[in-house]
Amino acid sequence: MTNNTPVLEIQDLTVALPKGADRPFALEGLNLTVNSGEIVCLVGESGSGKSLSAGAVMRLLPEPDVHVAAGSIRFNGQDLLAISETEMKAIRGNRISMIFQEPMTALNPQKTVGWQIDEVLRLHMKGNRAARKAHAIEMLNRVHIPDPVSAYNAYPHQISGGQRQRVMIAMSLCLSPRLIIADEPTTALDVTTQLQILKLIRELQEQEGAGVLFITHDFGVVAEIADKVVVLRQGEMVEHGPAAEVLNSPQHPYTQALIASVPALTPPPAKPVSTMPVVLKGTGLNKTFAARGGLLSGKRKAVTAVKDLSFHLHKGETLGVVGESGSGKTTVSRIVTRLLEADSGAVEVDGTDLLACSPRELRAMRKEIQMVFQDPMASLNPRKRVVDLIAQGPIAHGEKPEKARARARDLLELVELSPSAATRFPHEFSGGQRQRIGIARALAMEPKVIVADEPVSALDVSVQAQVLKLLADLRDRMDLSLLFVTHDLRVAAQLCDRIIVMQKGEIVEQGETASVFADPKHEYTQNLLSSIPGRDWTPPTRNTDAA
Amino acid sequence: MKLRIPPIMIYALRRLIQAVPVIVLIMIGTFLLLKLAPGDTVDALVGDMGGADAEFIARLRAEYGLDQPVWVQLWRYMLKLATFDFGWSFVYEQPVATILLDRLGTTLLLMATSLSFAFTIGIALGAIAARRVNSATDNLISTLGLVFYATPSFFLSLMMMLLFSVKLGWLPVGGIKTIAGFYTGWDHVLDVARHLVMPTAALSLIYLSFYLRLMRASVIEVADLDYVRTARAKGAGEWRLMIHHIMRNALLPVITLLGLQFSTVLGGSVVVETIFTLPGLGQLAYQSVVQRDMNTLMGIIFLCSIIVVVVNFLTDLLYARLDSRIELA
Amino acid sequence: EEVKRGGTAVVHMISEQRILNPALRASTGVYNISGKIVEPLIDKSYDGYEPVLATDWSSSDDGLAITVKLREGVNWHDGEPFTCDDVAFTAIEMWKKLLNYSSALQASLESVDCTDPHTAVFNYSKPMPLDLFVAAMPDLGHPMPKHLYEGTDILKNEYNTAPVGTGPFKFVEYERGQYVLAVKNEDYWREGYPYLDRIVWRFIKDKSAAAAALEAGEVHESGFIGVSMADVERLSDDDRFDVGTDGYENNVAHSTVEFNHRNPILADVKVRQAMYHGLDIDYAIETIMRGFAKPGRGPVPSAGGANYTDDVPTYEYDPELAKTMLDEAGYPVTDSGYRFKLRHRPAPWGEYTQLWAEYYAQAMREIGIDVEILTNDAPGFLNGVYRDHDFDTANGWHQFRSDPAVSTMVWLRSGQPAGTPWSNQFGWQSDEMDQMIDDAASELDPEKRAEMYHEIQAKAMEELPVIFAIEHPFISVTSKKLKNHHNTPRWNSSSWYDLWLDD
Amino acid sequence: MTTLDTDLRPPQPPRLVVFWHRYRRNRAALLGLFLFAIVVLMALTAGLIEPGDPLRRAGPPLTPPFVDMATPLGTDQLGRDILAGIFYGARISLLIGVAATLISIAIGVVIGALSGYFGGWVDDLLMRITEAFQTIPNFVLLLTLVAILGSKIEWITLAIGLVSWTAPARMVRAEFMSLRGREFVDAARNLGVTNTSIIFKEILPNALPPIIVYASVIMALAILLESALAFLGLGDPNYASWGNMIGQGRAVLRTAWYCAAIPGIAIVLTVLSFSLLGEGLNDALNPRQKK
Ligand SMILES: Nc1ncnc2c1ncn2[C@@H]1O[C@H](COP(=O)(O)OP(=O)(O)OP(=O)(O)O)[C@@H](O)[C@H]1O
Ligand SMILES: Nc1ncnc2c1ncn2[C@@H]1O[C@H](COP(=O)(O)OP(=O)(O)OP(=O)(O)O)[C@@H](O)[C@H]1O
Ligand SMILES: [Mg+2]
Ligand SMILES: [Mg+2]
Repeated sequence: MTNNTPVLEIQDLTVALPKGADRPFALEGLNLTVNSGEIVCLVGESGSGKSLSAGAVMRLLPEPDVHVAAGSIRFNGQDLLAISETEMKAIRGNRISMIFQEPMTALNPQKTVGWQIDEVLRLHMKGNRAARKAHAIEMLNRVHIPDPVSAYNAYPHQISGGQRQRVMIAMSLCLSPRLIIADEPTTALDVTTQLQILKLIRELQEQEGAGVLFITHDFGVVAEIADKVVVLRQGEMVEHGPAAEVLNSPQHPYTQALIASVPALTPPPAKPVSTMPVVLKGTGLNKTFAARGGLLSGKRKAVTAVKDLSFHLHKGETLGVVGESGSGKTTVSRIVTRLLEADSGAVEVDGTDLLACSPRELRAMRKEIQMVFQDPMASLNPRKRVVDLIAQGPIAHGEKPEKARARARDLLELVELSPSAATRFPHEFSGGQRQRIGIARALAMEPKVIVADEPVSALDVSVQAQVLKLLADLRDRMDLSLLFVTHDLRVAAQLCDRIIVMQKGEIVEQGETASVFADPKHEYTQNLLSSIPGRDWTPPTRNTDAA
Repeated sequence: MKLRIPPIMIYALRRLIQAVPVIVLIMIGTFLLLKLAPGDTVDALVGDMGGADAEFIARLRAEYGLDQPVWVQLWRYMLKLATFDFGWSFVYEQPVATILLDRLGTTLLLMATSLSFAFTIGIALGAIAARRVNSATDNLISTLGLVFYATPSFFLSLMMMLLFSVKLGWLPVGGIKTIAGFYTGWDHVLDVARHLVMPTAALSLIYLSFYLRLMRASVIEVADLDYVRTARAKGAGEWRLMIHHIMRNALLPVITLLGLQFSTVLGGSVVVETIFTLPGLGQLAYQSVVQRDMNTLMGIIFLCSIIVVVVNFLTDLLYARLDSRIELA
Repeated sequence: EEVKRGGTAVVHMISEQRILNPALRASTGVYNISGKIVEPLIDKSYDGYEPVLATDWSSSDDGLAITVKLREGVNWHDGEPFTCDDVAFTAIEMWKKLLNYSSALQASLESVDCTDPHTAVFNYSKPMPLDLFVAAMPDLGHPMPKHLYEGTDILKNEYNTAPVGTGPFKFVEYERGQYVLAVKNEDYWREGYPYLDRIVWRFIKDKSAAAAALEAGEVHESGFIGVSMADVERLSDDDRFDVGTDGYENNVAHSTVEFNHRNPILADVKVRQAMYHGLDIDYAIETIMRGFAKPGRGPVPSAGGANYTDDVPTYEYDPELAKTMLDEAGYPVTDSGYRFKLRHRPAPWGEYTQLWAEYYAQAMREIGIDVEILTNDAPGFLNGVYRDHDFDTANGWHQFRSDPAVSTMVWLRSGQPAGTPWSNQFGWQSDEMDQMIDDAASELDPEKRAEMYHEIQAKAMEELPVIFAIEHPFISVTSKKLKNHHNTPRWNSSSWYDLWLDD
Repeated sequence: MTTLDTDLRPPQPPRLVVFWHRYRRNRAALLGLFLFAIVVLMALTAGLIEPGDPLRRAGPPLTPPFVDMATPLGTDQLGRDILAGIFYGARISLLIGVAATLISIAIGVVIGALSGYFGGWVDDLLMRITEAFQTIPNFVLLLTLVAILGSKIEWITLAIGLVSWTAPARMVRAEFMSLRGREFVDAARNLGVTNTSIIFKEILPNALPPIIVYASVIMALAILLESALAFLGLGDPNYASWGNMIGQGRAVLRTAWYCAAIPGIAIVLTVLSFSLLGEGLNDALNPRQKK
């Protein structure tokens, strides 16, 4: 399927950043070729310059702050950096098209789906209205949107996230472009949807024979879709080559480290903890978010987020809660910590029902069950110093401030941060370090149970691996019990002894991780497992001592 | 069992019901507040008359029911208000409803012209400035906006009057129409329009600068959003981006402000109406405070609340019309 | 010059009187409009009293009955004839019962008999000096049509805001806050009058706007100091305008300083005199009144005719003397830098009242008296001074209406209940003064009466219950297009039957 | 891997320095700061440069500017020195501006915080009250309050504060509504921190930047409101305020323009400085938004 006419040739591309940025060049000497009918994956950690390379090709960099300083970009042999803006406008959307990451925000909320697809056609095609509409509906059909005619008239907020991304794809493909640039098109989607979209892109690209520059940070996705891989690190290209080669025998140490950080899908053997006492027990939990016809918020149907849910957690055990977006995972974790009031049910921590506590008792009980949050930046008050953040809990529970602060410094060491970090503010740390602070804060209360809601999903893989390892270490050393919420089955496989699979607020399957993974009973679980990108690829194992 | 009431009616009804407690709160509050003020309307009347003897004053007070306890007065007033009876103005010797109706037209006209002028010019200038951020045009527009904002309206009014009426003789000094001009038809419209030019300008410039600044910020913000980038990647030109993608979204916060500002404009018109002798509600409100003309002031506040409720309702409709994400009901 | 007929005269009004019935509201603001529509029995001219609706008047020897002959052949604007019934009705129902100032004047009026349709006899229980009666008539003697008022609630009668009279102009419409319009009365009893077709009174509150309107030619006359003093001065140099104090001889006013004698410091006459010495009246007249005023000489102004005298004690500007007097009175300068502190309430009657208050505060500080000014709106001011007596000093102005008995004596006479504005609410009481005032009011012999007022004036200047600091007439700015203007001593309140416009 | 983790980023410059760097980028904001500094300086040095009472007679009335060196900017109708009035007026304007702003922000913060944080009926009640205040034209309310309280400067300031708290209240409420759902608030709740601490120690500091920016708007409006009051003759005559000066100067506008124009320009420049300052603060405190 690859014929060797290059569609896009990038040579020695250097993109300059404004003064005062963390580095002078976002990209330095990027070389890359996309042939027609070929999918080239651009991988790299956050901030490595992936999006800017896409922007440079489209000539949509936020100039003059960020601009191309050197190099050339050729599209079908034509130098894109030399042509006029008018010519470039004619190429954009027509010959080169782009798919963005966030389907929520990439579509104009005030225009119908049809209007927005039609806009591309209107801009680049001379056809009458009826012909254009027919074409648009045909495209919606091709991206497998159910009922394309009604979707044509729908506003973006009236269709689901996956469908929106399909609309984006339809929009970018409707003029059969030679080059498609997809900037993390599936990152915001559920695994099952992600797989469908990836398949769709592959399928259409094969039909059209276009070249695709696919940007991602997920090696699973790379394994799923790539023909060629280019690895970026801090704006430098460290490795490139055919996908199979780079994935299975990476040459550069950075690539090796990255790939090694990808969690394997093979769960560890379960620990025999079932004899230990139960520390956390939920029975018959229910939560329905009432329909709210807010004044201007529009109609909202009542959502049953959690339905008759019961579970238990033994001392020293890690219980994973997995499921797709909206399945109620977060709601469970918030009910369990009573950040959200359940409609009914009981949550017993060491035998005391947390949900029945009076506000005063509750404050005392909070010591026992602590939480680690998803977004390490958002969960740390940006205006507090690290010591104060960590010492805050104990102080609120009556500990003497000096003592609490001294202990906070110890805890920093425990989570492998230098105590000199104590007087800094959260924004002075990297994402992984922030999450360690969050963990230290939870540990400062010496809780019996820690509830972690997607604690690593906002982190780059390498950092993710470190944080997971730390969590596992601490759990084992301090005999903690962990309720671990995640949508990432790879992560769940790494860490959890048992897992609960949720769908629409209900448990559809639960059991020891290994057995669920090996032999999923419920159709939904099967579906989830088979949607994991790159599930057939096992990252090559390697000694990680170098890192 | 399905009643076929259009959802917009239900929405309107609900808004109305929600407004009732607010309005009652306002009315009671204003009443009591005014009762706290030293002196009453009889004092003001006598002051205006140039004095009177004690008996005369006592008789007036009894006549106007001002010798009753405050709670009785309040209760009587609220009872009457419930039947939309605004009572009698002792200062104007007319039913309050008549006075208000007389004045309402002028005020609505002034507000409508000022706000629409401020709004259209404000958003146009704001959009232009935002599209040329930090250019000379932007600097000029922004500076202009700031100066409009910083110039007290009375100062501006006096200066304009000096220039356009006294020096150049282009525009009439004040009033709403040429008295004893007896114009009809288009001549009348033109006459009123000429009288409104300066008051409108004086009243609207500060709001113009509000809209300008908000629109500028809003456009800059929206222009950065993902879907604008999407449109750009589709090959859309700047003009198209502005019209189809940026404007409509950028307008939303400005519309919200428009609804919120209505009552402020009425307040601002006190000074402008006083200077230009426009027989509007703003000036009337000021006079009513100074003369302790309780019924009239209460009537104005009530009317004003109704106007604000209606305007907010309309801006909500407009908002909903512009923002497809919102469904009323 | 040949008289031109027709045209519309536009008059500026700074304040708006909603009631246009001069038999209910005695106020120049009312006469200014109603004077053209409703006529009094007697008016004042530079030659003395002039018959209008009355043709002749006389008093019985005991002063208990006054007979007034009425003009025949006069019709109300609605066509009904004007008769004695109208006078009798108005006198009893309005002048005696409802009209401010008049109700005190006519307190002893028993009845009005109509001996024939054009003769009215006013019967009093106490002697009424004919002079006083006549002097009061221009302001307090407007008959109203009985047939429109009888049997109605007079205070709420619709004709109160749409007056029907016998004057040269007929009321047409009243747009509140904007203007009042009147047109020529074709059926006027003075043959061949009026000259004008229309009169429009425009209400313009803002003085600068009013000045602009005058200059733009939109307004022909602004009376009662309707523009700021600076503009008065400026326009007096503009040859498009006549600026002057003619036509206000009947209505001068005093800028005052009023004391609260309940304050023991101010109860000391020495302190009050010292304060008077601390006021540079000439400077104030020059800066605040732009020279259009003269120093006050007590409760009767120089416009008061025979009742006025300048043979009274005066207080020259002498701050050093003032300081010495204060020291002597036992109020030396303390550590605070001041002798004592006064809370001063200025009347909110506009520019020069305000400036006068600020000048007063400035001047008092010079002699070591700290003055804090408390600004209020009108009801707040009236309440603070005249009801609650919550002040140390106050200032304002009070109008003199041709005769001391119906105007300035209320400043000195005690016994008015609290809450009566422009009366002696200063806590100053002198039985002697009260007696002098009462005697003068009922004295029938004009010469003796004048004598008595001279004594009152001298006593008031000596004891200074109130400082009548500046006597200022009102000022009009009139376009030279208006002819025959300001030709009577109460011109703005008069009927303007002979006014014409040279357009 | 532990080595990597303790490898902290180099310490960043203190917040104030960062703030100042961001602020400095906006030239107009620098101008605003400069003007503001001048006003503050005038207010502080009023007693030094222009000793004595600004209400005192300093020379012949209505001396034009630059004629008599004893009164460089001329004198007004009562012979008061305009320069002294401008200096002392800066004090009053700043005082009114700052105090009224503090009052309105304080009310706004309490109402907005309670309403945004607790939601539900508390929010309903407080918002109804806010709406009521918002519905009454604020200038009319101000006039009413001044009619009740009298024109003392303290009362005027209080009244201005009382009529301008609704906008900050709504703003604080919106901030609180968005912040109360943030994870760090949940984190604090999860630690057992009390509601009061959460409101004032966790959320409020984070909600402050837009409020600080808005404070400059209120400050400017407060000065304009005071001048409008003075224009209507309801200012406090015991102090030389710019509004009073314009209010009286306008009577002589045609003959002695400087009496009204000089304080008028002072107001324009001061209000301008506040808004420029506000924009600079906005750029510096909300770096998300481009200039
Ligand atoms: N407008 C800008 N101004 C200054 N710096 C910028 C700008 N846009 C991007 N950068 C910097 O350029 C670098 C590369 O950014 P880029 O968006 O290409 O990263 P990325 O690889 O797409 O990361 P992610 O996976 O987070 O999307 C980052 O360090 C970023 O901070
Ligand atoms: N405050 C709320 N009001 C109304 N509905 C809510 C609210 N919070 C959550 N929901 C709804 O409840 C359902 C479950 O939400 P929840 O956040 O628990 O899902 P999740 O499994 O954590 O999803 P994700 O993986 O996207 O985080 C969703 O349909 C969501 O829309
Ligand atoms: Mg990116
Ligand atoms: Mg979640």
